[in-house]
Amino acid sequence: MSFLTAIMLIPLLGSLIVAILPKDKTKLIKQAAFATSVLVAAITIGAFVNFDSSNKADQFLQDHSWIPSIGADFSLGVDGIGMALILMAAILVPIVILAGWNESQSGKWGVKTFYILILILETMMVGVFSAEDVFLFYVFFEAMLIPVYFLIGGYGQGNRAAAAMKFLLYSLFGGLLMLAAIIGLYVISGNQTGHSFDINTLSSLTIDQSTQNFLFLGFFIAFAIKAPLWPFHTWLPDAARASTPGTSILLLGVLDKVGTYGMMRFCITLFPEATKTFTPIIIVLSVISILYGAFLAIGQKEINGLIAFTSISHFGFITLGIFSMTSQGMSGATLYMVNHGFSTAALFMVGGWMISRRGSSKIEDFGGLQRVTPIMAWCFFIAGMSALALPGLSSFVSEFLVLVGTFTRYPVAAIFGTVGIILAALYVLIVVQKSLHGPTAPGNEGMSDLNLREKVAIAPVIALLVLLGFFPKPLLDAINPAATHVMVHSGVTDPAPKAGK
Amino acid sequence: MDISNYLYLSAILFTIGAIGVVVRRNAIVVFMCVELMLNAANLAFVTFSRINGNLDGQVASFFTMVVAACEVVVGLAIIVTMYRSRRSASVDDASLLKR
Amino acid sequence: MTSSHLVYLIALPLFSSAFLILMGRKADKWGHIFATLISAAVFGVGVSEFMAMHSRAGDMRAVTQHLFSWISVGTFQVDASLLLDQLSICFVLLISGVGTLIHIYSIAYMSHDKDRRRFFAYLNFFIAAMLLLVLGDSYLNLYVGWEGVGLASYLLIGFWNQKPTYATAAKKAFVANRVGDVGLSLAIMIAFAQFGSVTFDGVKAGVHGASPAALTALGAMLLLAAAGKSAQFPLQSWLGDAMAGPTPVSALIHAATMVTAGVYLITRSNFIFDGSSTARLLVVIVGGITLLFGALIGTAKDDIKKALAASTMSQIGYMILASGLGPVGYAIAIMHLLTHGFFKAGMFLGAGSVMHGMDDEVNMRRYGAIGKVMPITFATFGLGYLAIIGVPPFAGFYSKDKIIEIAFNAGGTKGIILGGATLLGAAITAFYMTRLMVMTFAGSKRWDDKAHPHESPVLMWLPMVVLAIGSVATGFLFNSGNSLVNWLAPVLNPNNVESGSELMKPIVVSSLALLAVILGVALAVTKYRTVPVEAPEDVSIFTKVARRDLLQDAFNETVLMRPGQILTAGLVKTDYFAIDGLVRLIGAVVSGTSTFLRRIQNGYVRSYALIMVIGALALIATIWVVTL
Amino acid sequence: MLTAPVLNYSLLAPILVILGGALLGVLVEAFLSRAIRASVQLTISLGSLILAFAQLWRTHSQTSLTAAVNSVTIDGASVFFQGIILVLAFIAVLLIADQDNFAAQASAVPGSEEERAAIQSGKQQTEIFPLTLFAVAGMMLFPMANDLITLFVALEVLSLPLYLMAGLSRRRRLLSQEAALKYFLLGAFSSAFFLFGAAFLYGYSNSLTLSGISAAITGGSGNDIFLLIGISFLSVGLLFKVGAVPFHSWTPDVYQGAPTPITGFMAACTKVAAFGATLRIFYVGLAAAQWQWKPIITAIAILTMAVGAIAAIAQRDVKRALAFSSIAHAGFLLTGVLALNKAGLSASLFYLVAYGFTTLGAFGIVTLVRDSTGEVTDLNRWAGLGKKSPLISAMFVLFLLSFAGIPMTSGFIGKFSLFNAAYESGNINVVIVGVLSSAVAAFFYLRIVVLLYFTEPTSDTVTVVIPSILTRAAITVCAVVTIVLGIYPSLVLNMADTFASFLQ
Repeated sequence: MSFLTAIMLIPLLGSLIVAILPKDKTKLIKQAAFATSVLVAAITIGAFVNFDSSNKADQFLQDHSWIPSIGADFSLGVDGIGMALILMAAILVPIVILAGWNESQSGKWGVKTFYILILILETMMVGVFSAEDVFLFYVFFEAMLIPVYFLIGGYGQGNRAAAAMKFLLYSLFGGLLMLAAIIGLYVISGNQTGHSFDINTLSSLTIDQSTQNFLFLGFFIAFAIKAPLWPFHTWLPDAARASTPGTSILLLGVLDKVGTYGMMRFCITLFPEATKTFTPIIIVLSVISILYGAFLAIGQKEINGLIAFTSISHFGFITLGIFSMTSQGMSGATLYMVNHGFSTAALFMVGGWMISRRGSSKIEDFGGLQRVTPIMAWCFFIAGMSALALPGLSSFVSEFLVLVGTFTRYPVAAIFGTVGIILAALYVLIVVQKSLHGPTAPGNEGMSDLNLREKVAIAPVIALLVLLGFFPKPLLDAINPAATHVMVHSGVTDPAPKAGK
Repeated sequence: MDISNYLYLSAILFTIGAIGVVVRRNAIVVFMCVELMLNAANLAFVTFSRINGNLDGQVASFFTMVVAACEVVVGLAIIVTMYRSRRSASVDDASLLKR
Repeated sequence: MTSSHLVYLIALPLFSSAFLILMGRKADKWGHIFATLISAAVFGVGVSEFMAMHSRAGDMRAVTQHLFSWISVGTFQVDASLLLDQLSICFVLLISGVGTLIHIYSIAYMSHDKDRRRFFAYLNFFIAAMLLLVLGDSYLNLYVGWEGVGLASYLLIGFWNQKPTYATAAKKAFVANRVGDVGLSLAIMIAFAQFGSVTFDGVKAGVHGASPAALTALGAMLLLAAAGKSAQFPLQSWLGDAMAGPTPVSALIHAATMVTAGVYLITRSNFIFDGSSTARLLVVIVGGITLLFGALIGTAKDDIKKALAASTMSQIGYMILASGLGPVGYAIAIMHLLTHGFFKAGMFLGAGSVMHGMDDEVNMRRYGAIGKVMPITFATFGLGYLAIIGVPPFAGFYSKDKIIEIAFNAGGTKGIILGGATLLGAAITAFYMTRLMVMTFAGSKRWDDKAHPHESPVLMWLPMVVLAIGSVATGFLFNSGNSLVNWLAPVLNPNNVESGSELMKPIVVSSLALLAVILGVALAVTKYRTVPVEAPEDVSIFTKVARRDLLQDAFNETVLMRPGQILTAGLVKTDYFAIDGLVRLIGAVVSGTSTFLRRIQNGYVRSYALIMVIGALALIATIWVVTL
Repeated sequence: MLTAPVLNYSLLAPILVILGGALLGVLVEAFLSRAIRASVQLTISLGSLILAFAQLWRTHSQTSLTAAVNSVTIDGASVFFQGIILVLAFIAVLLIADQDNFAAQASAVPGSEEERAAIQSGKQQTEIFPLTLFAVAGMMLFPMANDLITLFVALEVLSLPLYLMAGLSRRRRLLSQEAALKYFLLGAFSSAFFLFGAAFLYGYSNSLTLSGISAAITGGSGNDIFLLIGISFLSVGLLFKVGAVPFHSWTPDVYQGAPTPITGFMAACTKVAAFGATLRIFYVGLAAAQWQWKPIITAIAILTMAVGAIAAIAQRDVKRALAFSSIAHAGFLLTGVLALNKAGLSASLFYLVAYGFTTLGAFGIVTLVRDSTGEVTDLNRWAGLGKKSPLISAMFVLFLLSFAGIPMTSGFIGKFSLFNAAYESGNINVVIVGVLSSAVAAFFYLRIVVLLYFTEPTSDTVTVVIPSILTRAAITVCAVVTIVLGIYPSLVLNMADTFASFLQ
């Protein structure tokens, strides 16, 4: 059995086990879910170790005929990009479960459903990052909205129903546009190579410019909503405010990466010409996202909203890197996806603990935590530092790669992007000062510091933040060939140094 | 006399029927207007049968009559129950189902 | 030449700081000792490396150590590897040496603070980051150290961040530095885009092929970075507030080492600045402005630490100016950097010692006649004082005189202006330092009886003494036989460029400088014979402005902060009303239509029939239109 | 000297069986004692449905134009349509079997002494079963009819019983009767249009058979005015039955008023039959004149999708809402008519299967949600149902998701193949509107989900009755089909492909 099958099946089985466990044995249910996810993480790491970085082709391929009459196959496989993202997802899930050990109790339907949803979601996350078949990709892309919808609506806080609805509608709208584009692609393939959804077949089609543009937009808008890119972002803050920390981590950390992942794997690979046409606009949108997100993050009065907007800013960097069409930009963007996953996870985890302890998510309700709960404060501080891409932490490597790659082709965009790092310093340090420094705010005195479970949950994340900051090589080695492959496919090469040696 | 006049006549009958359906209140009358439209169609069938010189049209008109008869049965049944339960045959009174 | 020990210089303090933080309260007992020993060990390694280097021939002196491949994407190859050459060894010794002294000093100074362990962890972290900064063999490695020291400085300025103003000061420092970092980032990007490499050697190799414009841009960005880190105009505003940190920190980070990183960056990038006269001009302008700027502020400050900070700013202005004068200047800049490292650190420790005795009073107007109760502090401080104002044969005399000299020799009106500026600076320096001395140590006691000023413990005065010796001897040491300049020449002046014109004989310059100093001192002594305890309000508009740091904060607030806040608030509204509002509008339109459609479903069978008729007619009509 | 027409009974067997069953039902209603009537009727209905299906299975591979003297065509499509109708009807009967939904004595005046007596004595008239069978017979005939007369007859045979069945609700009888009246009047009105159109097509082509009409159009000799009147009025009749805008007005009222099982039956089976006929007429008879009717049908398709999706949002009554959603689906199916290619046909076939099961399931669940006075269709009172009876709500959500076309449900595959066919035939604008209106429709379905799960129950929330074994079976089957066709659609897709052919 190939790795991918295992990684996809085990969570499903886990969810079944959870489903048959008795309702009232909540502890057992949690343990079962946690064990499953840990197992998955272990296998995924194994897969990553067995992943052959020197080989740019997709790996762990497997292909089962699914709907022959329309030529859709159940075919999986990963390139370095997909591998990296799956790895991140698989590592995050157990951490999320551990960090939010009691999240599920607050929910409407009790513990069981929560973990079933989470595990099903994990399966779909793996599927969406490893689908070799556009139809299959779309199925996962849309289907994974449902568990998230119920996770937000069923276990969140505030006006969660509205937020969940907003999230789902935005995504569905984009998804349907993408469906139209997929159909168009499918029809074209029918005329040229015979009906197929195979990504490699489709990327070899010859499509005339105008059609390419339309199809590209169909895909891109869907991904831009997911990513989310300005001005399609407004669903994200609401969702982040309404959902539990765990859900937010999976949503911003993993699901939204589907957008940026799709831009690389589908938009650019399938429509190289159209990509060239739209790149300038996208670059501009990315820069706007970077600065806009940063400014709004500064303007937030409430922790989750702040994290959401920082993410919007970071997604701006990612898209910037992708569409810079340089190996540094693309590899950097991919690495950024992974790092952002972890650093956002750290932020949401600690933020969540702070909120649940204080019973309020307003920044102004915190203060002086560094002296009340030093460990939690440290974790929050480090997470914040990685959010502002402090050198030595993982996000710096990716952010700098993105900027340097962009600079070689679009200097102006890169300069604006670089200005973003000042704003980043502001939005992180302001919240750090308000919540950790200064005199202890009323209502913070009695706060308890992290307990063992929480420490265990956050430790690996922080370790990864530091480790990947100094030694991103393994990931980069896996990513580079894939990124280069994308560029080669769309016929672009890195600009050469201006001044010869 | 030009045979196409029969077509005009049927068209006129059909129109009258249609207008009747729209303007009249009494269910029975409305229903009669529908019957009028059916007969307009019949007339058309027969006329075309004449023009085309084959009998299919006339056969069709027989079928129509039979069907119309069945319709009367069902229709009257419905209208009568309506009338019995509401003591009125006005279609405008039957407007509880809305919005 | 490679060496395998360089990594210890960074690893030791880095891990010890991590260790101390992770250990938590358990390490409170011995944490400070441990940290100090580590720092001393680092100094030991540094010295041994220096010995080894000294014993080698001039061109064999640089050693490198390759650790691991850090980032490699396409042609963007950055290794984590270290370079120790004649330039960096100076810094290594300064950082670890002064650093160790300040560790020792802090043991006593911070003895009452329950967070002393954390303080020492930070100090070690700073040492590690600063050493990485000077040891990195590429701009990107340097950048890591660069931000590292920024972080350390943030943490240490905000060490007592329960006090909101201190926390704010820390944040301010970090942000100002970030502005500089933008410069450094862009510089690295330009370097990569131009030369396809970001290592010092790689860039150096490419410089000849590069366009002057590119080099100017590169230089300008590096200068921006330097301005941020070294509190140069226009990014100087944070240094004054940075005095919120514990005094040892001010001594180590904000006087001796970190703030001079900008000078290191520029001298290290000498090959770039050699390539662009425009960039060099920018550098000297910034340096010149800052040295006067700082000096002027210094004349009006009553807070002893802020006065010293202003002086630091001005002294670094000297260094920057010198480094802007090209090959002849780099070494001089470094010399002044080193001497300044000694005497300024010494004076800060002295100030700390005074505060220690005066239970943290910083207002010099409440001092006076401290010299009698704190003889050692007075003596060491005094030596530092003599050094900074440039009295021969103290350290500052050699380094500063050299700067004034080469400034005059820059040639033409440029030379005159620069020389004049440096000379004026020297005078003002003499003035404000004398003012400081007089207000603090001389005159009559102005402190109230609650305070019981007393000499500090040995752990505190010992480092001061060492530094004092430094500020006496180093100048002579470096200057004898141009030892330092020659030592640095292979790195900073490989093709032995000599100073172009010679406007005046050195002796003339020196006497001019001395004259200026004497003027300054005399003025100060006469002006501050008596000092009112309350700062007089009826002072010249100039003094008022100088007290407010020449309005730099006011400027930043009105030009940057306020507009920024307005913009932010505006964008928040935009997001809600414009962008999200549009979406809501669409939703409203749809549901409105929906309600309308529900309404027209009015339940009257006849109107349904009518709708059908209309539909039928429409059907016919369109088909008709299409058909004909 | 006339020769007796030759009928191929073996090929007509399925429909004959149903008619036989219907007649038998009438006799049973007349002569059997009340006590056993209901069960006997049920047995007869189910039995004849199964038997008919068996017959269909026996002959499913045969094709013929002359099974009944050119008046019906036996081909892949017709077999498939009959198959779907039989299966869906079977499930519908399972729902109908829950007699509690129907008037004990339809003739009795609502609220009259007579009625109360009928209810108390448990005298339950069961004419609903033969009526259903008659309707099914008509529905089976409709898509296979090859000439205008047969089409008209079939149309009436399927409509007349439905008119009556719509009026048979036990509770809210006034509404039910009103629904019957509206359905009847408008239905008759539309069939008048149909007939008039038929007459003019005959006049144009001098033939009653679709192939003859098609030939005449290709020949182009006839009078275009006749053709145009013919096409338009014929379309009016058909579009009325499929419930396309602007001929849809009856749908919400009738769906709301009729007894819910009947609504389900209508929504599922009538759609299949009506689209069967529509597809045959347009593919076989009028394809040659497509450049005339395509624009307006396109417009109608777009209008139908949009109006159905948008109007559904503001509805407060579950059945009305579902009615509008069925209108929207009619719009989607019209894109299949527009495609005019094999893909379009097979896509429509699949879609009808998927849609039919989902619809029956949804209405089946509606029958279960009640309070003391019977079914509750007011959406606001469904609030918080998810807490009360999670399983039922979950199933309902499943059906809604399928309506919305979320992947892993049958609705998605159906939508995909339909849009694909439309795109291939070049009707891209329809596809665009289709996706957009799906997005709007999604909002409406989600609204219900929110209502079920995320809204706190109001005081007078309803209860879900324990479903009878038959109802349970019906709903379960629908749910299973909905999921299976979503995950492994090949089962039906391949079948649809093989059967998707019209015999000219």
